[in-house]
Amino acid sequence: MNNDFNRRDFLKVLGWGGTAVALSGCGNGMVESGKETVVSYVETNDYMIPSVSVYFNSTCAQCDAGCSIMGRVREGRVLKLEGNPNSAINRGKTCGLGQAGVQHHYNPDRVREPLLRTGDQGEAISWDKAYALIAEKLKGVSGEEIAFLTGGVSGHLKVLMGNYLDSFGCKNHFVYEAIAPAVVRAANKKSYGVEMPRFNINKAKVVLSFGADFLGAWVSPVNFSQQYAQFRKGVNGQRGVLIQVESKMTITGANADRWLAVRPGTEGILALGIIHALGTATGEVAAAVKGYDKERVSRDTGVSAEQIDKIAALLKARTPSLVLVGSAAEGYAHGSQNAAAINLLNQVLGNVGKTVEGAAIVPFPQMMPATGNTVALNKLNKGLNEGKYKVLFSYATNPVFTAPGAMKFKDNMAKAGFKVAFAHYLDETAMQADLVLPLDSALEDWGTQVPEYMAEGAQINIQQPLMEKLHPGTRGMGDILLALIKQRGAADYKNFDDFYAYLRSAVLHNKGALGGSGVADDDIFWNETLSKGIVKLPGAAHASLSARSGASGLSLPAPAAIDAQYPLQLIPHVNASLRDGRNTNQPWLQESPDPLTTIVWDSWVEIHPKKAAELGIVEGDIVEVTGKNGSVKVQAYVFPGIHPDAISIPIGRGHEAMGRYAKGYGVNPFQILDLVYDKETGELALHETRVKISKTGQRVIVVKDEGPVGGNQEGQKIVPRMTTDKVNLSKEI
Amino acid sequence: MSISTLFADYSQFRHRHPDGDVPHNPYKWAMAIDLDACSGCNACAVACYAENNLPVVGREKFANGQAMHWMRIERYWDQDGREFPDQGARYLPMLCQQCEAAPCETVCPVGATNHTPDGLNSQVYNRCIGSRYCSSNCPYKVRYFNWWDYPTTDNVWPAEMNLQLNPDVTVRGKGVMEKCTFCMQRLRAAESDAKTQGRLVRDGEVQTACQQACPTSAISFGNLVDPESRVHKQWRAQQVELDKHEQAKDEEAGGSDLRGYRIYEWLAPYPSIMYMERVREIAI
Amino acid sequence: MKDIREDIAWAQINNDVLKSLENPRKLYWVILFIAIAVVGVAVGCEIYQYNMGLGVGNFDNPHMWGLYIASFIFWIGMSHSGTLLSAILHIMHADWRKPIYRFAEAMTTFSLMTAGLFVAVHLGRIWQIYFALPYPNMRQLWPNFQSPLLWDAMAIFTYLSSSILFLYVGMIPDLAICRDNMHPGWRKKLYTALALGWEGTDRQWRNFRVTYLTIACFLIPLAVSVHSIVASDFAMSQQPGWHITSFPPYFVAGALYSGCAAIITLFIILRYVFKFEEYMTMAILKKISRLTFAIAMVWTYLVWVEYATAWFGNAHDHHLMIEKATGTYAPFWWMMNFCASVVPFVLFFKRFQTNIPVLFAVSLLLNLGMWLERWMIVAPTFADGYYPWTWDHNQWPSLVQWGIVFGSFGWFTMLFMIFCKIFPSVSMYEVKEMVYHRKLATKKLQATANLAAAGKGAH
Amino acid sequence: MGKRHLLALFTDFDEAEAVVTELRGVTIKGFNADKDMIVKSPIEHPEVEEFLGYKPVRVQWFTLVGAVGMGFLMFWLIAASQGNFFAQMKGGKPIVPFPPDFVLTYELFILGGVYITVLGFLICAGLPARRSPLYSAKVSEDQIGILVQADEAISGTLKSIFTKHQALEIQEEAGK
Amino acid sequence: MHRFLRLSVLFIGLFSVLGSYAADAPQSEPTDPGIEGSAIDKAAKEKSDGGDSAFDAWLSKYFDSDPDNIGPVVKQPIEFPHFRHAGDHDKGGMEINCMYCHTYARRSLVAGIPPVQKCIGCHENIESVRNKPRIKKLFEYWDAKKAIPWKKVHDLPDFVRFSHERHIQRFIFQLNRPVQEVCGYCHGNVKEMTVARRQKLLSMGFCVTCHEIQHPVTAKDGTPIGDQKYWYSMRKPIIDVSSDLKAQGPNDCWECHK
Repeated sequence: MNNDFNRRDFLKVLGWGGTAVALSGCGNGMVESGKETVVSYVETNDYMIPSVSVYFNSTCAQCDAGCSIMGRVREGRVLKLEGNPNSAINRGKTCGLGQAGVQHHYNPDRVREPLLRTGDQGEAISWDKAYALIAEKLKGVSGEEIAFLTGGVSGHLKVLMGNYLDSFGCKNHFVYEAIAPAVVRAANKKSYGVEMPRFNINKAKVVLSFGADFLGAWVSPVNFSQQYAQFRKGVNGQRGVLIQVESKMTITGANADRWLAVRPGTEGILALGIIHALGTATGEVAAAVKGYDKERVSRDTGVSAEQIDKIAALLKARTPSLVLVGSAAEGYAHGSQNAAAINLLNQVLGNVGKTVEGAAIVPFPQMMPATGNTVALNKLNKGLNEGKYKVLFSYATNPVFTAPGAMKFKDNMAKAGFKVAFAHYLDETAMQADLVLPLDSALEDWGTQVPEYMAEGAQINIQQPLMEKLHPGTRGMGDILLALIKQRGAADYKNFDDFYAYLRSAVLHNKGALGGSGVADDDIFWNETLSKGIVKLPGAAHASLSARSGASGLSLPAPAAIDAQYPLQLIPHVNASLRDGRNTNQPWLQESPDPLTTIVWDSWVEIHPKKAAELGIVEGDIVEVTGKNGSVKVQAYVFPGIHPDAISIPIGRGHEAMGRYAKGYGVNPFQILDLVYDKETGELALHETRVKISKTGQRVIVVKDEGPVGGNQEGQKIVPRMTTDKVNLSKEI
Repeated sequence: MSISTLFADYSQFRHRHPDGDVPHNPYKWAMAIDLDACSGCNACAVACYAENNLPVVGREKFANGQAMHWMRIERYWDQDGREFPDQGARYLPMLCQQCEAAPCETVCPVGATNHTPDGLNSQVYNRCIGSRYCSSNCPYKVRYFNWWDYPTTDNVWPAEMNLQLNPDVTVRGKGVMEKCTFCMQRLRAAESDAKTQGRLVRDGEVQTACQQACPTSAISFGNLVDPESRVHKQWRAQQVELDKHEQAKDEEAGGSDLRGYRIYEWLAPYPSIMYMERVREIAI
Repeated sequence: MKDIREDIAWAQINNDVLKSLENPRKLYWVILFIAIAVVGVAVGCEIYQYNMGLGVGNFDNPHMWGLYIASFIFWIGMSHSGTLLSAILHIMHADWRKPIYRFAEAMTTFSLMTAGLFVAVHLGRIWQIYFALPYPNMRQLWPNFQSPLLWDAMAIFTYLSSSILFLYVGMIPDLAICRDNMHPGWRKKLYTALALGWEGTDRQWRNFRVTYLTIACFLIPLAVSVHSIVASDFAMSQQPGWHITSFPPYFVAGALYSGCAAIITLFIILRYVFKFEEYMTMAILKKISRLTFAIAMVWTYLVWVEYATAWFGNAHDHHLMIEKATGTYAPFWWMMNFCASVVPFVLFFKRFQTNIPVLFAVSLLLNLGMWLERWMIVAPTFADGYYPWTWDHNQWPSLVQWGIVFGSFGWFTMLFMIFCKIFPSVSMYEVKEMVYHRKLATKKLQATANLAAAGKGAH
Repeated sequence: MGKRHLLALFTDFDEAEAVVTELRGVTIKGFNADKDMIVKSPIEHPEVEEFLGYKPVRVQWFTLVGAVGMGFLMFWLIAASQGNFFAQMKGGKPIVPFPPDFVLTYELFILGGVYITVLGFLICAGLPARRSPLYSAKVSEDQIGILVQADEAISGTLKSIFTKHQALEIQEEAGK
Repeated sequence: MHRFLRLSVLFIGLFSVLGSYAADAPQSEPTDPGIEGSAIDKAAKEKSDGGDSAFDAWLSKYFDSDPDNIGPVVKQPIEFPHFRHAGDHDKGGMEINCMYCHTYARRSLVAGIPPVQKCIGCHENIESVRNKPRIKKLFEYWDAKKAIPWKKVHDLPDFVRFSHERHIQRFIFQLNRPVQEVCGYCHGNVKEMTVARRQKLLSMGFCVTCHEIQHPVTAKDGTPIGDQKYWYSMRKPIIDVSSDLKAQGPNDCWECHK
């Protein structure tokens, strides 16, 4: 019998001995006989020892950063996820989000069998019936009439998806991510020639970040966090300096040496101001920044002139530095200009090639991640509105929840003839679908994944089952696609009986390119690959960065005057653990306090003390946040880390469906966003919504971890802090 | 019972680590947490939930202050009445300090919390009768009590969630005290393997869940007795000595230029966790 | 004004006291009924708490202890004045104690029983309470003898059993009287058994005297040690507001104080329901009021000592002190100080020392104050301990906690009332002694007076 | 010709005293005052013991043994249990900590004292006792009873002594 | 005097009543279709359930620390004859080493039950017993590829972490004690039983009494066992007359309580 049969046999659950053990905790101390059954197997291998756990490598699917994980498997159950030390991306580390992956897998609210909508409730049907139904619905439907909406996808799944759509000649593959750095990608493309270069925070002596929450939710937090740690240690005691420019303090801002509460939307101006202050710029760059002298910049941004000088001096003194542009800077109508201006600063400082490098390229373009943006959503929405699409597939995204209410996506979606949702939970989108197909969890499924942000060296991540399926009724996305393709009678897929077979042959097919050229035996190579969980691509080419300055045509609008009716800027901020709301149904994340407010299980609106005093709002007041497109009622939290002209509500809560841990907790700021788009890219400008705020008179006790004295040490030595002139880091190891 | 045993025992168990220069056990588990690296991301806390079968108490009970996070991240602001906290926050991961002379140990009426030879502060759940004296006497308030019977509470471990429970850790019923154990189940496994192979546990061979998760590697954990261990080196570099309740370096004029300190050292519980102060850049 | 009428016939004494076993006033039954009802409520609460876990008491982290411990200390304290009257005054040969010490001693016993219940109610796993008992067991484990809680257990056990013995031994002659006069029935059998065939022979009396005195001598240090140990539950811990050296004497004083107040209350009630006007006279009441006032002053002094210690103590104590006076618990703290330090000055005035309604109200206020004092020792330290992050000013005991606390009063009253109905709550033989000796004394007085008169006449 | 019991009741102590002194004075064959006479009184009365003559009380010895013995034993047991059974180590504290043990010893010293004292009382006072053949409830009320035990022959003389001192009532055991 | 007599009588009565209440109810006798009426089988049965009075059972259950304490009879899917496999040759057994089947004992917390595979491995080739009912049953399971639902006989409370590995390693591999003796210390004389039945109390006291013994921490030739020569436990080791080093077993709550 060959090896992977054993693996699967191992994953089989034979007697949940462990559960019984775990659950009856502090009973009285008597010894039992004949109550429980022993964990026993029919056939075993040497490594199958009861009560000894084995680790299997796979890939974390909680977000798209592509961290590699090791699952601790014991008695056929995956118990905990750890980081895989061999992955260049997370080097054995995980974030809280990744830790909660098991709760995604064991979630009691998963969909367990295909559901067909009949009237208001779904009726469970068999898979054959479901496939038949899809086939029937697709009969005589042309490629233009089919829309396939997905979140970011990559690897063989993407390939398969592409082939499926090609079989219709369908071009409508919409990739939509609610909070993707789409504008930054575009700007990077312009100024560096690549969408996502490699940022070497650890090599930088100064990091000047314009709203890039790289310790929290930005692009690849775990990787950045590790770099950040090295950056803080610095080289020979020279500790790195972090300056964060943003209107609402993120966790990165909370760790910065200097956090600058810039007026919302003026990040670009500040960047140009700094270039001006540096005075090293020449040619068209100098021309571009001519108008941005300290006084004007500090007037526009609210950052004091001497502060700007200090920053410039520091950037001069300590090189190389690194300038990052993130979600806070891009979320405006002039987001692209902001980003361009900030990237320009990077070039002026000559960081390109030092701390900003071209990432390694995976030599399989068809597997490269399809990154999402809101333009796609817009297009789809328009199409749906015009009733262009007869059949709509939706996978790994939840537009009904994340699309701005003003888009009326829910109503437009109803106009599609037949809506199929490949869903894990019955989330808002799935609730709108006619047919819901339950998916395996990421810990049950096969697949490959190519991360968008590539840390050093190119790698392809392997995703493999860590345990037997929990629910027999679920299927892997790959298997479903394969079945659908077979419906189309694509001859070359006949001999794959499941996605696993396809994956195996696909990987073995380019063994050479995947570094297996030395290994003769396919089985050995395959099993090695699985046991590593990563395919490292030796000698993958690195993208080269174009160092041309994007100064030409750089025009930044002066900050908009305060709107009398809607005086406040609404900043929907991304919580590191909830992200766009896809993980809200995982109780660990609901209960892990927000790093800045320590609030759990609920939404809140952050208001600066000054503004709060002005409006007579105190912590716990239920306030009504009203914009042009509706309003939400939410508890107030008086928070110093936000610009007085802005308020902030976290994204991710406020679900109306999805499960017991998500439904009915908090509010969803997406619902009241204004439809303002970035001028160049047409991306939705998340930070451009203007609101007013009013008290409702109710007051609640804010559910948070911090005590009545908040973050006050009451003069005790609990978290003291030293200044750099005092401390001597070189003595440390 | 002979009088010789009696008086032998009287002196024998009095040791703290180290006893003079000679440790009386090959292990003394200790931790060092670098607050300058800690970004307050909560990964450690979630990892702890995953490893130690901590119940998710839900919104209402959390509001009642009955949360069960063995590892809690505390966020402090500078108290210098500025308009903005423009020098950032300070994060502090607070967990059981595994004191060498723990205030909680002596007061437990049934001896449910004792000192282990390898310097941990053990909590035996099924011995606990829930007098809660230990927590009353804990200066850090890092002991958490099972006010409710979580295993039988709705939506704490519903149908499939319970399959995730770690078989190496007891699931606590109502009425018992619990706290961070330094992932004792991992330590014991490593120690017994080492014993079988006739050696001591190597540095880095065993990690706590929080340490393993921590994205910035702010937490280092190991055997303080082993001079080669990272923790030992860090403690020595920071000139923090386990069995002192005021460190020599703090007596220096103008204070020390080292970051290591222990919380409530002056109360003389001799905590086993050394924190390293957050650093503030003055160039900006 | 005499403590007792000296010409009162001994037979009369027997009759009056024995009557109390037969037909008290209606009020007795009212009180008993209410008490039992309240106990019922408490039992309900406890069952609920047992099933659901302590969460129903609305405890939290850091509010680990609540009303239970406060009431525990309160009841322990209540027990002390019983010993004061029966033991200390006995040794001092203050014979005005004789008509009232019996019920005071009973009060000691039953309040101790009540306190013992709180130890159990307070536990998270009450069904495992036997872990705290030092007995050889199959686990080969012992309780932790270092824990003040264990000292509590030991001390309370000693105190309870000793006071029961003291009460019983002192009651034997009276039981004999009951045996001799009780009409046949279960009670006569009971008394016959309990009286151990006492006949008041010279041999019995001789040993009786020595025994009674000896136990009294033991009880005094015991009583002091018991409350010192209860104090050390707090003083031995590290917490601000608890770690105070003056706690043991402070607690002992508080104990005597609340006990005396309780004695006044019960004195008035018994005097009425059992028609004991003959024996529980105003003169005695006056003496108790004065005693109470004296102890109140001692306590007030000690509480100021505590405040001073806290105020000039380390930062945490100082902060806690301020929190008590201004924070969440401020109203109770001030009420405590008012009831326990100001109200007693009423007793300073002669005219109130014998005014029953006033005394009744005052004694209740004093007890309220003393209960609050215990609460103010326990709760604020949790609200503002060492660690600022876990400070918590919002916690409020739930109805379950309150229910059990009120129930404890019902429980005590129930036991006490039942006792008074079954056993003589006034010590007959000692009242006889009292009357006898007083009569002799006055005789001697008159004799000398006459002598003097005669001498004058001879001149 | 067996012994018989006589119980005489007197109203106050002076008469009782007179009777007792006389009975101790007279020498009647077959009657020994110290053995055959018992004085019963409703209250604890020092005088009675004076005119009855000194009789030793041995309860204190029980007390001494009880207190010291129990205290010592208990300290020994506690210390031994801490030191010799399964050791429960407390950080920074000796395994046999003397201060707490002294506290406990103190309590148990008192406990032992009280218990053994009561035991001693029961033994010395001969309680629980059988009821004596002649008993009058009056004794527990307000009268002094003198119970003598004598041959029938001399009971007459005793009676006469009682009556001489105005005994309120003289009870006589029914003849055999 | 008679008073004390009455008292003692009362107490004895009380005890025996409690005892009869607390002791285990008698279990139904399993029939053995395998080797009808074979002498050793009968002997094995008698051995494995020595009936004793309720009061003794109760006493030993709650008061003795390491007496023979008979657990209830456990009905197993197949009544496995230990005496046949592990028993002595002269008694018709095969003297198979315990760890041949309970193979996890030396490398895991639990001793474990062998996979069906293992039973078959031998029994395929033993034609002689092939049509015995129990063997038939075994093969049924094998053909159905179903694991045999063996019942736990020595099921410690769930908060206890007992490591077979440590004990086997120490006493069998380091101190070279005979296997039967080491296993038998807790499991009783299994080689004379049919299906296993708990023989010992296995209470905490049972463990502690052994952990308090001063065990030799040096092998026979005086070489230290692992790193245990100095710090084997909390108590310092002693050198006894035979001049080899002895130390007490680990007595640390967390060694066994998880």
